[in-house]
Amino acid sequence: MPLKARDYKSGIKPIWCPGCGHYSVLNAITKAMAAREVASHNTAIVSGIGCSSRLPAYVSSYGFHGVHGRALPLAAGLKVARPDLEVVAVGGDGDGFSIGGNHFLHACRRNVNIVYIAMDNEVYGMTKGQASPTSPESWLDGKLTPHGTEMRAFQPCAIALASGAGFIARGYSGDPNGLAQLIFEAMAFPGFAFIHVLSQCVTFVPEQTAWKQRVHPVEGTPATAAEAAALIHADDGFGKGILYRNPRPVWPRMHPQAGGGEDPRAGFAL
Amino acid sequence: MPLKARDYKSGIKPIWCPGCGHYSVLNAITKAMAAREVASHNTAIVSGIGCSSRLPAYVSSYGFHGVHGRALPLAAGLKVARPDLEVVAVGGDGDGFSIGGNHFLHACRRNVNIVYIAMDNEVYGMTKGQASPTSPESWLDGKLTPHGTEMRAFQPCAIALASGAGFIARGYSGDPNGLAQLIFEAMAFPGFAFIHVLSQCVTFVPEQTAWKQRVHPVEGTPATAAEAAALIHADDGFGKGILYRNPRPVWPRMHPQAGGGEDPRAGFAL
Amino acid sequence: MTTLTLAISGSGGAGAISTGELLLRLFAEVGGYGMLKKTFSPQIRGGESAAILRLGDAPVSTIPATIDLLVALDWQNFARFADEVPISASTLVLHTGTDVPPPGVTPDNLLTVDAPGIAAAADSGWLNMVFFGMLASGLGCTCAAAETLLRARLEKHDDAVLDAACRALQAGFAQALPDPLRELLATLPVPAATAPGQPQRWLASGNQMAALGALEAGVRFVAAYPITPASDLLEWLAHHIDHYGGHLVQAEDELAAINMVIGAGFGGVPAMTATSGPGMALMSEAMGLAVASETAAVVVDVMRGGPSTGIPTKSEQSDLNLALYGMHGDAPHIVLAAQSIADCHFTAAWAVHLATRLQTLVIVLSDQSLGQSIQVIDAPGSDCPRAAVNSSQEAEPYLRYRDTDSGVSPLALPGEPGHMYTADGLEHGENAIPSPRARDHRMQLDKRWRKLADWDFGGHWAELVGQVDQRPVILCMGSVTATALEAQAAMAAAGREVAVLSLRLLAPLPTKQLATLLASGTRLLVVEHNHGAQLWHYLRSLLPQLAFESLALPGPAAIQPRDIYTALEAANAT
Amino acid sequence: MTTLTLAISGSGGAGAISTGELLLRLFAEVGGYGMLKKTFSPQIRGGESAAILRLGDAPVSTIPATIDLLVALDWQNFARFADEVPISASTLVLHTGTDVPPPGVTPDNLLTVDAPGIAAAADSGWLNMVFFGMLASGLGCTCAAAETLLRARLEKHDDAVLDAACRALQAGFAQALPDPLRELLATLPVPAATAPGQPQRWLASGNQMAALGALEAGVRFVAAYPITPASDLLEWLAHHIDHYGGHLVQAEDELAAINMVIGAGFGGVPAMTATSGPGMALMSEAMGLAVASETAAVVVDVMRGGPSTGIPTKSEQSDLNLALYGMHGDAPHIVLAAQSIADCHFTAAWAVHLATRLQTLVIVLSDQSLGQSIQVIDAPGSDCPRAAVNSSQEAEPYLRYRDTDSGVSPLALPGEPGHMYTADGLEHGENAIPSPRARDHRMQLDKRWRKLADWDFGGHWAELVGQVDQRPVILCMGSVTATALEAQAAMAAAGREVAVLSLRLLAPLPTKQLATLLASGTRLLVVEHNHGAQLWHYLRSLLPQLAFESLALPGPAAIQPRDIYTALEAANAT
Ligand SMILES: Cc1ncc(C[n+]2csc(CCOP(=O)(O)OP(=O)(O)O)c2C)c(N)n1
Ligand SMILES: Cc1ncc(C[n+]2csc(CCOP(=O)(O)OP(=O)(O)O)c2C)c(N)n1
Ligand code: SF4
Ligand code: SF4
Ligand SMILES: [Mg+2]
Ligand SMILES: [Mg+2]
Repeated sequence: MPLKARDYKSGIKPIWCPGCGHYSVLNAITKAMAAREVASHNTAIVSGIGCSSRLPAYVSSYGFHGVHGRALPLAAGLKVARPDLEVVAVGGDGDGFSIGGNHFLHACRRNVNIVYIAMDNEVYGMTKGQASPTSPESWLDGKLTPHGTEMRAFQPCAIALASGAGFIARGYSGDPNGLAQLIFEAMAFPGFAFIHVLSQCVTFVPEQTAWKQRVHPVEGTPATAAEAAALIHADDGFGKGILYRNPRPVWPRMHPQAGGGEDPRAGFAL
Repeated sequence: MPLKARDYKSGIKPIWCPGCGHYSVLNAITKAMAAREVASHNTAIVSGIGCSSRLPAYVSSYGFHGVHGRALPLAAGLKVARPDLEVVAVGGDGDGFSIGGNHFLHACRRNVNIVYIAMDNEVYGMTKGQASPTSPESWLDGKLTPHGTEMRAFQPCAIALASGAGFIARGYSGDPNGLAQLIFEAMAFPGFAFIHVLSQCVTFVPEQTAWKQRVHPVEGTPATAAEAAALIHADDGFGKGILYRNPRPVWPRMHPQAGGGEDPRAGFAL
Repeated sequence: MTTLTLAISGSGGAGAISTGELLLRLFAEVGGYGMLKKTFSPQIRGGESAAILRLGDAPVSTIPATIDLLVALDWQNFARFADEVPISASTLVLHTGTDVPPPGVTPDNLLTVDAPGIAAAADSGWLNMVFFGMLASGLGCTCAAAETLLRARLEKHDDAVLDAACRALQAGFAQALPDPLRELLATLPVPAATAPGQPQRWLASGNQMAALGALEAGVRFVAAYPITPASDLLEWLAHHIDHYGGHLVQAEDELAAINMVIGAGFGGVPAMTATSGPGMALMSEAMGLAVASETAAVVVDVMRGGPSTGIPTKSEQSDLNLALYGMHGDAPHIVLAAQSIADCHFTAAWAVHLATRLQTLVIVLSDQSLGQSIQVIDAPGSDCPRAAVNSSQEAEPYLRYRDTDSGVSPLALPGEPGHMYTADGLEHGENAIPSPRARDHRMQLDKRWRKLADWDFGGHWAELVGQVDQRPVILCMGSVTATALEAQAAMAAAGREVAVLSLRLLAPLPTKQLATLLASGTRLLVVEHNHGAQLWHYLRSLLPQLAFESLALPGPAAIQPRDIYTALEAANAT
Repeated sequence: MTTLTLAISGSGGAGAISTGELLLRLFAEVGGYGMLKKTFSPQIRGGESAAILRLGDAPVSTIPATIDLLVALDWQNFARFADEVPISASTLVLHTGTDVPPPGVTPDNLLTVDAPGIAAAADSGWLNMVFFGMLASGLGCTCAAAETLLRARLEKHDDAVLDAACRALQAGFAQALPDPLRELLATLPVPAATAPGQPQRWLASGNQMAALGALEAGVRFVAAYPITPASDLLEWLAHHIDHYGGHLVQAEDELAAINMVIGAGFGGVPAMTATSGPGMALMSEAMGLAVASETAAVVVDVMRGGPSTGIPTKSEQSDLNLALYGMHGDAPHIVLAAQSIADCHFTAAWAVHLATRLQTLVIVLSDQSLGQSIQVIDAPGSDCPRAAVNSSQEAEPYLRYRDTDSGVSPLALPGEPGHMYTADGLEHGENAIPSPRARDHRMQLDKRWRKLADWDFGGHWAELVGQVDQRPVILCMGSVTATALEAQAAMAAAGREVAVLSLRLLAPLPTKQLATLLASGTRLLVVEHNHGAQLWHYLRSLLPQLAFESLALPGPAAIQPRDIYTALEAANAT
């Protein structure tokens, strides 16, 4: 009997605030797992630190709640070592684009076959309301930026594209079914698949409930970088859907035969 | 009497290999300093670690040879604290785009008024020939990547653009005069100015001497992100010139009046 | 001294913490003393929380393990606090009666106060304010004063909300108090107005005091990445640094933060960052750069439970090892520990002074308990230590890393003509040019060591309370100090004299002074809030001739005075 | 044992290093012993370099400070080596006569060999090969054997180049040797062919042996970021890991590298990284994650001069503090030190075994001298320790962090049905669910401590050479071990017996065994290659009852046997 989405929940009660967007992401993940009929025990969900990064424990699967900003390398190490597992990295905008920004760049380039779900609420929820890289320049409520960030907001999808990601999508916590579909496709995609999820923080940025009115589907699924660039550039940051899909060879490319080549001991002998 | 370029050399003999591209970058920097008639002692050149990062000591100015990958934050801290100084960060492709990649992203966004010269030889020179993020995917001589990097090369200018840099240029060590002109313009630019310099490593990638044949000037100086994106996307990575120039307000935007606001002590009194 | 310890607990949104904060401020404004500790569930919102307050007629600096009064706004998830808000047979417990204590919580003295009814009668939903009013009246404060505070606190809300809250407060204040509550509150004398000429009294947290101390000492550049429990220190700075003409940068990560600080320090601008264990671990490499390049940098570590992410919201003193030893290579630097909430001001200021004066890294250890508890303290003098950036007046040739007698080399600042040099983390000669030669390495290692080892740190290296001679000595640091002093007082009351030595200067450790001072102590008990006895091991490594004993207890529970005197009563504890 | 120490020096491109390597290999192939140390200027290319070799008729493991023979291919910038290639009155110096020794270098025995002329006569420019030929003949090797080696080394070059090099070699070989040279070389007996049944002899560096040991123990995943002097360890791995079916990832930085290793370890695949001080400093935060989440991870630190960027190409043992203490929170883990080039194999393998068996972080300390010197060694047995990833066979309920007697909890691997859990660096209960409760914290802290403290590490914790009883003991680790053994031999020759104890297991320190073993020693001299006496302080912190003395000397100059016996001859050294 196929498992239902709820069978993929661990039963541990999330620490999230009532109304937090992250609940919907959790639902979408379990829906996608059910739809793909993955075996829980062959799945590992890896995260950093943040409200969003608490997610792994709430899924019935293996999980790793690592340190802040390092979900992607931990996930890549796991996947390269254990290609038999389905590996999904999750986390927040602070985790992924601030402290973890370098790993994001290089994960896109390296193209290990994992899914990365960034739950973007444009704020540091866990540490109670500082600006994140995606906070709007004009947001005045960031606790360390009383004059606003005075910085251009980070563009996750544009950066993913410029860094070489082959699968780029945007989802919205207000649309868990649509998001589940994106996650399903990302899991099916061979290579690094990035999903940028607008996931509201009701506590520190309550105005994000207005996102409902702003999100809109994007037309088509660009399969060339130029088309994707045009789409991402023209979009207002609220376009949902697959923004780019263009598989490249995954890393590691070769799985060399164990025992191949000369015996390493031979090289030392006198 | 105005100083000559050679007056901006410190007299310390570089440790670089004969023929290394970094010599030309050094020359171009001193030429630009002479042309801008900057006072040496009001200039600080900041770097990380690598062959390229040895440069500060060779210029007659203040300098800081910091740790690997952290030239940009060190330079930004210095500039924000001491806005009266001309601050230039220099370093290599490994330093700037591998270990330092996160700072590059955020320096572009933050837009502190410094110049960043990345001397890209597509290799780790100092540690004797490992692949760098900009090494071509097919390069087989990287010491840790015997099968090639099997990864898409990092695109410094595309990333700078996607991250919000307002000044993006490309120079070539084989054209020190052209490079000096770019550095001159970067110094004059208000905000973060990025110069990607193709600077050959004759020792570990001798085939880079063929760059001479490949570099070519780019047409025009895009002043919108869309034009710049088109130019950078269409270019083969060897186009020299200013790829984008579009000033935004620099950080920090306000220089609040000292003594303004309420006395912080007052808030504690019972 | 008479004190009263009360806890106010409730589920998320019930307003337990703000009730506690209002009460402490009210009591303090009329001349009372007290402190308050907050405790939260891991939930960001909607989780239960509790304010634990101790009020007194004289300065109060610890929260005891047992409480006199518990006000349970509700009982939802109360069980999760069982460790931190233990109810004893003598605890008076007030609740609303709308729900019942969870299994296992069986108060002997349980009183029902119909706060919902009283609030409803006042056309208000603010049942926490009913309790605030009752407590305010029982403590002998005026309703007007309570209302003023409440209005100030709710100023961002609209008038309807504000008025409803005040009505509940007034209704509570007007209640006749149940006898046990009235009697209990009456044990605490109504504070006398502060005598003129006394130092001004403040209500502040250690994090705020560290921030203020750093600014008053001259810090004009801060770069940091948020982390619990240092974020509120940074938040305070972010809102006040403008006043001093400085800048705070929210960096992309801790690696950027510390390198920005080093950049500013190189520019001659006193600079600092604040973080907690995980962030300081990330700074390890660049902290070594500050040491090797001889650049002033201050790092405040507000310690939390470790290792790894550990217990972010709770206190522990387990980063000492990292602070003392956490760099590669031989990297002598300064480590200070703040001794109290008020002392966070002095110690932060001293750190700024020493970092600039000695051109090196200074780590200041604070902890969540010092950092986030608020307390009524005497206002720190503004005559604190100051930054001492001395630009060089050297004769030619200028040698940035000159091997001077003191070990402190002449520092030129960018902008000075004729003294240009390149600061370097590569080993270098006196002239700042990189050098792999043995003699240069040795010279610079010796110099960097000597400038700290030979420095006269004056009398600030520790605070001694009591006499060592032929008495046991309690050695400690940070938030354990207050507990140790309380243990000392309790033992004195029982006729046993002990001395308390709280170390402010941990590295370089003043071994000579310590050896002299401690020689005549009968026992040397090192008390610290961690599992590995880090301070004890450290003291042994430098003073193996002294027979230190160890009492090391990990967080999150606070060490209690009785832990200390029990250890001292036991035969040799180690 | 008869040995001969020679240095071959020259400017960049002169081929000093390759001449030295060829000579060592040639001498080793006929049954001789020896080791070779390379020294470079900071230039990447075009800088001067020197190979310092010691050849012997029995195993050789140190390079003495004074050299018997210097072959100066040229004198350009020779002065920069003055510290490392000191010429004494008894040193025979060969040069070409085309240039003269720099001021201050005044060899008493200077011989001119017209190598350029000899090469030119053979229609070749390879003057270094002229010297190679002369030395080969003087050492009693055959010209054919030398030529075979040379051809193998130059295999990537085209035939014309190869032939020219061989002609120079032959011409040199054919030369009549000047008397002093002939006599000097003749002091070294022609090695006897290795007896059958003897262990096979290898020529290898410590970095290679650590890499091989790790692979043979089961490492199948490596992630790392290049850094001197660990890069060549990684390079060897990159070229050989395919054979074992593993993968090496060149990570974007050290933060990525260590987290990748933790990911692989979580997956049950033995994993490691290698780095040097600055890189390990960056790993500090995530190393704590390995400890807290109880994930196997091996970090090899090939130490170089510190602090900060320090002296990247030279040896020092100054990362010990960072290795022992460099994490926030109480984070017990294992620290091992390799004792010799050959022992890098065993120690790396043991590290893999312990990390997997005890589910924790193991740091292996090596140093530039062990790592990059090459030496003739006995081939390590392939019966080294192996990874021990035991997947759990637990009864229900499966508790990942179960509080077992041993402290080792049952580990499930992803892929096992029914045992799913989320590994966590947040403090957690036995069931892996995050918990800020005091009792869970205490239980997990105790458990993580106990699993190391109670583990039986067997006899590998140290190597003792000699008898402790009523004799002085030299305590040391890493590359100092060989020097200590040489000091021991020298003292024995002078009739003074001392013991040498080289520590392989530094943390947890086997204090009981040490206390027992050392109780009867007359003096305990801790010899280490750093400035701060880090090992000495560490031993004192855990064994304050023992009167350790300290001999701590920083790099880059190697500690010499005479430093040690001078210290032991002095009255109490500390
Ligand atoms: C090294 C380190 N630095 C800082 C922190 C503190 N910290 C925890 S979560 C967090 C940010 C979380 O923001 P985000 O990733 O956007 O997740 P959210 O809570 O918004 O879902 C920070 C700064 C930490 N745990 N570790
Ligand atoms: C934390 C740290 N990791 C690694 C190194 C080793 N390292 C020194 S320079 C370098 C790379 C240099 O490459 P690049 O920046 O491209 O400069 P280039 O030498 O090519 O000019 C590396 C990996 C280091 N010094 N510090
Ligand atoms: S603080 Fe924001 S992100 Fe965190 S749980 Fe609450 S709503 Fe969600
Ligand atoms: S190794 Fe390459 S980058 Fe370094 S100095 Fe030589 S040529 Fe220049
Ligand atoms: Mg967020
Ligand atoms: Mg490079």
